[in-house]
Amino acid sequence: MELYQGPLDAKEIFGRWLDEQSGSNYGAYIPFIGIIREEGSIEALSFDIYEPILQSWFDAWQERAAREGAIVKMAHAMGDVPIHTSSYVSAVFSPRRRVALELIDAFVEDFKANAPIWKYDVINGERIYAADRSTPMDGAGLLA
Amino acid sequence: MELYQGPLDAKEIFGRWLDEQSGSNYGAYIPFIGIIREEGSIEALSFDIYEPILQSWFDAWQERAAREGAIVKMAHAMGDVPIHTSSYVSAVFSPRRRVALELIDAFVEDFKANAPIWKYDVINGERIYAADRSTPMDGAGLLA
Amino acid sequence: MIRVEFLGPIGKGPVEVKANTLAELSERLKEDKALADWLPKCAVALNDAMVSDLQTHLKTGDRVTILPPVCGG
Amino acid sequence: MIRVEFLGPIGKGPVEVKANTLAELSERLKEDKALADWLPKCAVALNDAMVSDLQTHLKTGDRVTILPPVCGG
Repeated sequence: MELYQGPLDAKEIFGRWLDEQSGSNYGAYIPFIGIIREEGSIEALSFDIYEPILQSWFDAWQERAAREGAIVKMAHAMGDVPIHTSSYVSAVFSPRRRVALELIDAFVEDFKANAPIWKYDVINGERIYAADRSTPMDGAGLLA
Repeated sequence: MELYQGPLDAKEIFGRWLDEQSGSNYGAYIPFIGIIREEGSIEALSFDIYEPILQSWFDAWQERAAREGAIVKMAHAMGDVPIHTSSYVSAVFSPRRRVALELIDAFVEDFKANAPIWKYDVINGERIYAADRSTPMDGAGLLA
Repeated sequence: MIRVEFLGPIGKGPVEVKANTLAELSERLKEDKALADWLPKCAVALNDAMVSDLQTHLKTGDRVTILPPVCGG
Repeated sequence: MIRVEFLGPIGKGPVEVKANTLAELSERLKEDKALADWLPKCAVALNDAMVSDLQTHLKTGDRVTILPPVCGG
């Protein structure tokens, strides 16, 4: 798991992960690259991350992938990420195509639902919580 | 659609496609990289391609993706591709994550089922048709 | 005393609270009107492990984290 | 005359055949015992468009392509 201050260098990450696994005999490599879209008048998105729980979440996924003979990778930006740059890169390596396609889908969707990351629109230099696009994590409301 | 003699430069393709779409406001970019696995005593796989029908197949997918506001990309190797190098790179760009995840799955699966490409194991320099891993295309058996 | 930390957009500094269970902690936190809108949407971690049982016991030095709705990627 | 091309592993050069429909072409091709194992597994294209109707008419200069089982990627 890799966390960066500001936007990700998607090409560097893609190539480095490919090189790291070049002798591992995986047949399928599926990265997912998240890019900041220009919408409304935002100039950037900004992210807060709570690393200890993100790391546990990622470790659990690493174990789940290992049970299928696969591995997962993840990189995310902290702080401001300008539009048209990358905030998120994740990936699956697997011996087999079918496992890889199913894992990348489940991994990315669970990431959206349960990774402890908070998103803000940056408009005129101001940071506004993206409440309408955020979802309560599994088990939310326990203390209500 | 891009066809290459021999293995693909996955990094160059990944980066070039990313750059080409850098102003297109897509939020999700999902490449699929197929890598030749070492299995048995093969030293390489080798591919024959019938380009006219591959192009029609790809054009139909481009139209299908466009209806969802997305685009698909594809590169494939012709001839011999040594183990641990890449024979196939495809990708989806889409404004939205969900569309991208569903398209890459359907696109890659239909590619395996219906792209007019023939695979051979290369063992001791000899080219042996991979009959056991090949599947009849949709509509096969018409003239039987 | 239990240390309670509020993450991301909640915008509230950590507090020290007396509570023997998460249920007791819930009662204490609900006294803060500023948290009323947040608590129904927040998940909870105890010493950085997600928890889902209100009867979970707490001991001095425990750290409870309040996690509001997320949106990574 | 119809030109028939055999792709990939079939390993047979193109042939010129007289046939007014795909059904007639099927009869001609089945006379070649070397094709008996291939035809049940092969898809067919007419002038580079996939076809699925045996009654499809053929005319002089048409090109029929025989596509054996595939495995790209």
